[in-house]
Amino acid sequence: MLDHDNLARCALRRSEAPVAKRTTSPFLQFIAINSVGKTFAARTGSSISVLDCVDLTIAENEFVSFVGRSGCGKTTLLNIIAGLEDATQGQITIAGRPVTGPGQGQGVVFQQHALFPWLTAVDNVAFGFRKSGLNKTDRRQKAMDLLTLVGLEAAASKYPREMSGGMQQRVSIARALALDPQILLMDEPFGALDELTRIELQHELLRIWEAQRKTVVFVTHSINEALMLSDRIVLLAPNPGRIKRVFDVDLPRPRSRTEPRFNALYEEIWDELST
Amino acid sequence: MLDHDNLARCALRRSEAPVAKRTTSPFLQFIAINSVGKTFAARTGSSISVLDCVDLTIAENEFVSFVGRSGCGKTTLLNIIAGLEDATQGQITIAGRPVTGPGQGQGVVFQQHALFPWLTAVDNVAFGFRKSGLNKTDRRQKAMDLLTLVGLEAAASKYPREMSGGMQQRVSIARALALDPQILLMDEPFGALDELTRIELQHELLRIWEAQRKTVVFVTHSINEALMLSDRIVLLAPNPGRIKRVFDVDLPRPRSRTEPRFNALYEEIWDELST
Amino acid sequence: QAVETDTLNISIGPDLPFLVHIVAKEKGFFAEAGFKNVEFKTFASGNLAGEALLADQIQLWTPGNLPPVSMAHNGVPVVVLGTNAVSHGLEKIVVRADAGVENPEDLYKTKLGLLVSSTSGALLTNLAKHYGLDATKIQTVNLAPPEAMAAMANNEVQGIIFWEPFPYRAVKEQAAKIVHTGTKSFFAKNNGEDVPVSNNRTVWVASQDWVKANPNAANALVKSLLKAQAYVADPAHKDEVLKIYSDVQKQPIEMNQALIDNYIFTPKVDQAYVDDMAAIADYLQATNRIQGEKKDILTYTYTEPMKAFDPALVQIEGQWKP
Amino acid sequence: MSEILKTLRSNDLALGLIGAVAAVGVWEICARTGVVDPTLFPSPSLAISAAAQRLTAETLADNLMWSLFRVFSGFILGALAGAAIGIAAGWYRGFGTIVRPLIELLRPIPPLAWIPLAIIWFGLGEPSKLFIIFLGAFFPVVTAAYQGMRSIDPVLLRAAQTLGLDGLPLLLWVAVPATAPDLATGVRIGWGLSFGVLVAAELIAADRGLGYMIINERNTGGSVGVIIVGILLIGALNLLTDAAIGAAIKRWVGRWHGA
Amino acid sequence: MMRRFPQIAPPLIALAILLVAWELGVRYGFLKPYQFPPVSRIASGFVELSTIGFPTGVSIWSHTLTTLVRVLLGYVGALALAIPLGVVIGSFQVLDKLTAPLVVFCRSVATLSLLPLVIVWFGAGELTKVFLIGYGCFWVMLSNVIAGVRYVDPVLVRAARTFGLHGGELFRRVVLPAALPRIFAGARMALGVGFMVIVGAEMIGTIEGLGALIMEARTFYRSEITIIGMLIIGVIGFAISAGLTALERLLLPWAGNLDAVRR
Ligand SMILES: Nc1ncnc2c1ncn2[C@@H]1O[C@H](COP(=O)(O)OP(=O)(O)OP(=O)(O)O)[C@@H](O)[C@H]1O
Ligand SMILES: Nc1ncnc2c1ncn2[C@@H]1O[C@H](COP(=O)(O)OP(=O)(O)OP(=O)(O)O)[C@@H](O)[C@H]1O
Ligand SMILES: [Mg+2]
Ligand SMILES: [Mg+2]
Repeated sequence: MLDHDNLARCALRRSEAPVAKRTTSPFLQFIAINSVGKTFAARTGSSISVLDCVDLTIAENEFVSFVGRSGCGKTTLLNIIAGLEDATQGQITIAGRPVTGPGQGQGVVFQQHALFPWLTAVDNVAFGFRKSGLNKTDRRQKAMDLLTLVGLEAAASKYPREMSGGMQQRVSIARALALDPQILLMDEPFGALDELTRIELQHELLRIWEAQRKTVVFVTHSINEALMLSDRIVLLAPNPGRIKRVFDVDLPRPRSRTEPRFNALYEEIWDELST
Repeated sequence: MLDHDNLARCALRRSEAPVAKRTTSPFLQFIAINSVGKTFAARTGSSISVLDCVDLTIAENEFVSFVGRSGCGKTTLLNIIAGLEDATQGQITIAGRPVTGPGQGQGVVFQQHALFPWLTAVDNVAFGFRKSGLNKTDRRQKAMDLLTLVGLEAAASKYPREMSGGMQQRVSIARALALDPQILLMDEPFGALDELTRIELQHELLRIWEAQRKTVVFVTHSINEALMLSDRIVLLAPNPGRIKRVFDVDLPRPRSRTEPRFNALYEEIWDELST
Repeated sequence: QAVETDTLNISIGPDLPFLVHIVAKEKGFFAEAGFKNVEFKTFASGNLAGEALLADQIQLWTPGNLPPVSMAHNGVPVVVLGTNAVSHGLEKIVVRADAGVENPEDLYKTKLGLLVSSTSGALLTNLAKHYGLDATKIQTVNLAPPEAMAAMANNEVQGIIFWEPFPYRAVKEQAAKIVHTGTKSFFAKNNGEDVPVSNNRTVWVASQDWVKANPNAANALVKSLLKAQAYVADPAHKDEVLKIYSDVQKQPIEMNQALIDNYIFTPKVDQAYVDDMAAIADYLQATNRIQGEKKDILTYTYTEPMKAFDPALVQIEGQWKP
Repeated sequence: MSEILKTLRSNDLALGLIGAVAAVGVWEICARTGVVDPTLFPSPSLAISAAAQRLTAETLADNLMWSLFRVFSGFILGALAGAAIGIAAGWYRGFGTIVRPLIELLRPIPPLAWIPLAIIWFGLGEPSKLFIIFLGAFFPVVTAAYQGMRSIDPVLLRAAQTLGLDGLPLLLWVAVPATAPDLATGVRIGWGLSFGVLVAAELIAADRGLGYMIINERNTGGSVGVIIVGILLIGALNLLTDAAIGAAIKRWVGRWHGA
Repeated sequence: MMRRFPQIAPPLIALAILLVAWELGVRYGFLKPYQFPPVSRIASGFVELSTIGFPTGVSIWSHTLTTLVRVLLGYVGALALAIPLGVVIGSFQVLDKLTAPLVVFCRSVATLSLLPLVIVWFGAGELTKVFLIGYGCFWVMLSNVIAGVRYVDPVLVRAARTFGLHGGELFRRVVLPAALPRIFAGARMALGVGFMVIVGAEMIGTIEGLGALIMEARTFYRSEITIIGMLIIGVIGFAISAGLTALERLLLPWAGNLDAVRR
């Protein structure tokens, strides 16, 4: 899928409007997004360019957030990284190997309603072990371990509809972890939760990320959330979706929203977003 | 509905666990919530106490927010003020007159999906003028004015399903304003919106509130949102729903989330909420 | 010659033409011919029996002469093996006593219930032609017998054209009167005159495929039927066969005694046979129920077995050969 | 008293029973007092006693069992074929574009119209009867299965893909269970329609069954009472079995689906 | 036009292949012509039906027209009764609960089994046919109207109440429009049922109508005419349901689809 015209065009684009970008040594190029573009065929027969010339590298163990207005292509980009959609231009590699489909070490946590409603919590998680070659009892055992990790051992035999939104999202995370993925891709995972639950889950996510040292790509609407969690924040702009700016969040964890640097960054991102 | 046993019980309750409460002169008692309680009959034949001994007075032109965990009774309390549900104990008066049903000067903005899907934006707003005695052209004219106020004059002839969530919420606000209510009751009106739209609508709401000097009762799960908007924040606690504490937000508007006082209040509310 | 199969399924109905079949079984004529397992099947309607023949679920069907004619013309491979009974007198026009039908012209004032797609339709056409009436001006309603009887009781129709036992029942239950039969007029102006307007006869029908596959069995079948028919036709046996029949069918013997004279049990393939069949074909063609050119009746009549039994019975030879 | 009323109001079943009993009562009274002509429309008690005279309990039970057997077998075939074709049409786009117009064209054709062809194709035995009932069950199920497939939340499929499923396992383990609620609705409608076409099916050379009983009574000019009892029995059978299926579906799908 | 072509093409091609295979199957004797009348015979049968008629003088158009008139009469009658009645039952929860099993029962009664009764009640004329068709339509429509009125989103009712609407006005301005999509869906289902009933209804007292045509063709072993009758019913049903969908879009531009309103 290496298309030299596209590469050249994107290189030109970059030189015209340089984006603050961390210079990355090859070691840090765990996920490499090279001049990725995506067009959809529209109903009218024409086509819509949803992503254009997206270039980004993400290091191993890094926690990166995508923020941007609704419709700017965050989900699309995440899906392309997940291998759920194909890029129409450019290419993504993970650890040097091009992404050709899902299941290459990317675990995905969706916004909501992505649990299988006909399976109990533990069976949803055990579903993630399908390809592991384990037998059924082992799968369930390991699923229970993951549920314990997210603090839900007591709700193992509940169906999704019997759980609150926060509990459902914990199960989703546990299910994604079942794949033992190198990369955790999360699409607005806490968007539908109330603030309290959301903050609890943010803490939990950070704990898991620190303990298991995954690479996390996180999509959110909330600048606050991105600032609380990530190493870097990628701001996308719409029409066509592209990277507008990348912010380094050089704050020690645990972070507090009262730190001046936190607030300065917030204002900076907000200004960039609303112009 | 003045039940002396209930009043005595609630007075005792107050004396046991005093709540930080603004001492209110009679002038400030525009909305008076007196020892209000609500029980629902449960399926099993027993009954659930959802609200108990809620006492609160709200002054004219005041902007009050209710915050609290999901299920603590915010919606129920708002519905009782709106006259959509009856309190099982206690009483609410507006400008001295007991609330007996909807349409006594309370305009309500619901969380979502409350627009009439068979009416266009302008007709939805014009619906609010039903009882005004205006003729049809005048109603539409005034509805257009309100749509202009919320910045939607261009979408006047769209049906709800053709509008984004943010646009729908603006129409809802315009429709509630059409009643020219003294009181605007809003139940998590921005809950389903993305952060950017949400912040835009918050600004718009403040602008309208300041221009038209309504009394606003606002339900939200976001402490941030409550802090950005309100004069007072009422924190409700569950089982049974009751007022845990009332916070005065003595910050000048426009507010900034970077002010230390803002953050101090945030932490204070957060601590109270999570214990 | 040995028969290819010793099993026969034969459709029968509740009326007297099946005297032949029941007698053949009860008197052992089928068994003599080598059919050890003979089973009678009854069907709710003639259509079903015809469809059963096509589906090879019965080997012998004994309908009125209309279905085989329309089948043959519409490409369904059936063959007629002979006449079971000539029943010209069986069909009758019955009207309400208060309908004021005295003469043929009075039929214009009535509405008649009948099965348009049966020989009754043909009878009405013949009748109209004979008396110089315009058949298209006589109002008819397409009704099955039970509904037609009810409709006449309600005066929704003033008359019916059906075969026995319905006229018998109508006369008994509704005090209706017979104004014409397939053979005789009871109109005021020619009361008692013989007027042949019916072409109704019941015939033995088999599927061509079955006859081709079982020529010996077909022969044997015709032989046993002819034996039974001759037995039935013999006046000396009248009481015996009526008793056999009524017992098997669990019917009141008096009714059958009253009706038996409507039937003539003769197998002959002669000019009368050809004329009756042709008249039906004409009627069907005139109403576009059959497609294309009229077919010669003899092309779907198989007379060899009958000729082998008694050459005198076959005056005109059928052309169909297995 | 008010307590009784209160429990009644919350109990759908009891209220429904009261409604049904009241309707039968009104009918009985109308027939008794001559508001409707009892010979045309006999009262329920009269109908039942007339039927009792003409039918032994044994015949009735025999008719009932045969009808139930036919409905059940025809329905199973129709539901299985409907589910399979509907699911395949929803999943494999090409197959869907080919079969859907065909199904839509055949759907409005009344089951009775199929009888001539059913007999020619399947003969007069049970297969042709089952075919007619098959049609009754097939169309609702095939539509429900197709609609269900088309409205699967894509996020479920994506979630499964990220967990390494694709192809047939994805269809079987994710798409099919996700369709189950829609399928369940279709199955119930199909079950009801199977009873609806029972009478038509038993027009085909049947010699027992409730539908046969009704039609035979008409053909032989028998008693209106028997016909009414037949109708009531089919309806009651339908109502009871539908309630049972509903309860079974609720136990299975309702556990996770809520509805 | 060009864009739509590929959508229509595959089913058309598939159909063409099927028809050719069928024709050849009959020509080469794999299929019996009276079991599977070949396409050519169906086509010539159609020409014959539209010129001479079957039986003579009753052309396919008058069969179709007769049936359409009967279906429409029964259908409109059923709608005219079911809508007001359903609105009343749906408005009172107790009424709904009282009548629920009764409605399910009556809906499940096969129209064909009513045939013997209805003949006794109304005779063998047009009324019987229209009644049978109407009966089938009525109960389906009734259940849908009841459901439509009962399951109006309570948020909408609340919203309307905050504007001071109650009683009849609330009903007229909010409950009814909100119930319309369901009512429309019911009307569409009812029409389908109306078509399902026509053969049964036309089994008695007539030789005109598509149902009668099919039964008549059966008597004379004209399986190609049976098939033509079936196909015409299929095409009409298909066309009418497409027409109703278009009408619904026109009349209820806000609805989008039922799912958008139902929650
Ligand atoms: N299958 C598709 N066909 C055509 N356009 C599409 C398709 N999927 C997405 N789009 C368009 O692509 C754009 C980006 O969509 P995407 O879902 O990636 O946005 P997003 O940033 O995730 O938005 P949100 O924050 O609302 O989730 C949108 O304008 C959307 O309308
Ligand atoms: N009709 C009802 N019958 C019984 N219980 C009810 C009813 N309505 C609400 N409740 C219960 O009352 C409690 C308060 O509900 P309410 O909707 O007021 O909460 P809330 O604070 O608005 O929650 P959320 O933030 O989730 O909207 C909940 O526990 C709920 O289950
Ligand atoms: Mg998205
Ligand atoms: Mg709420």
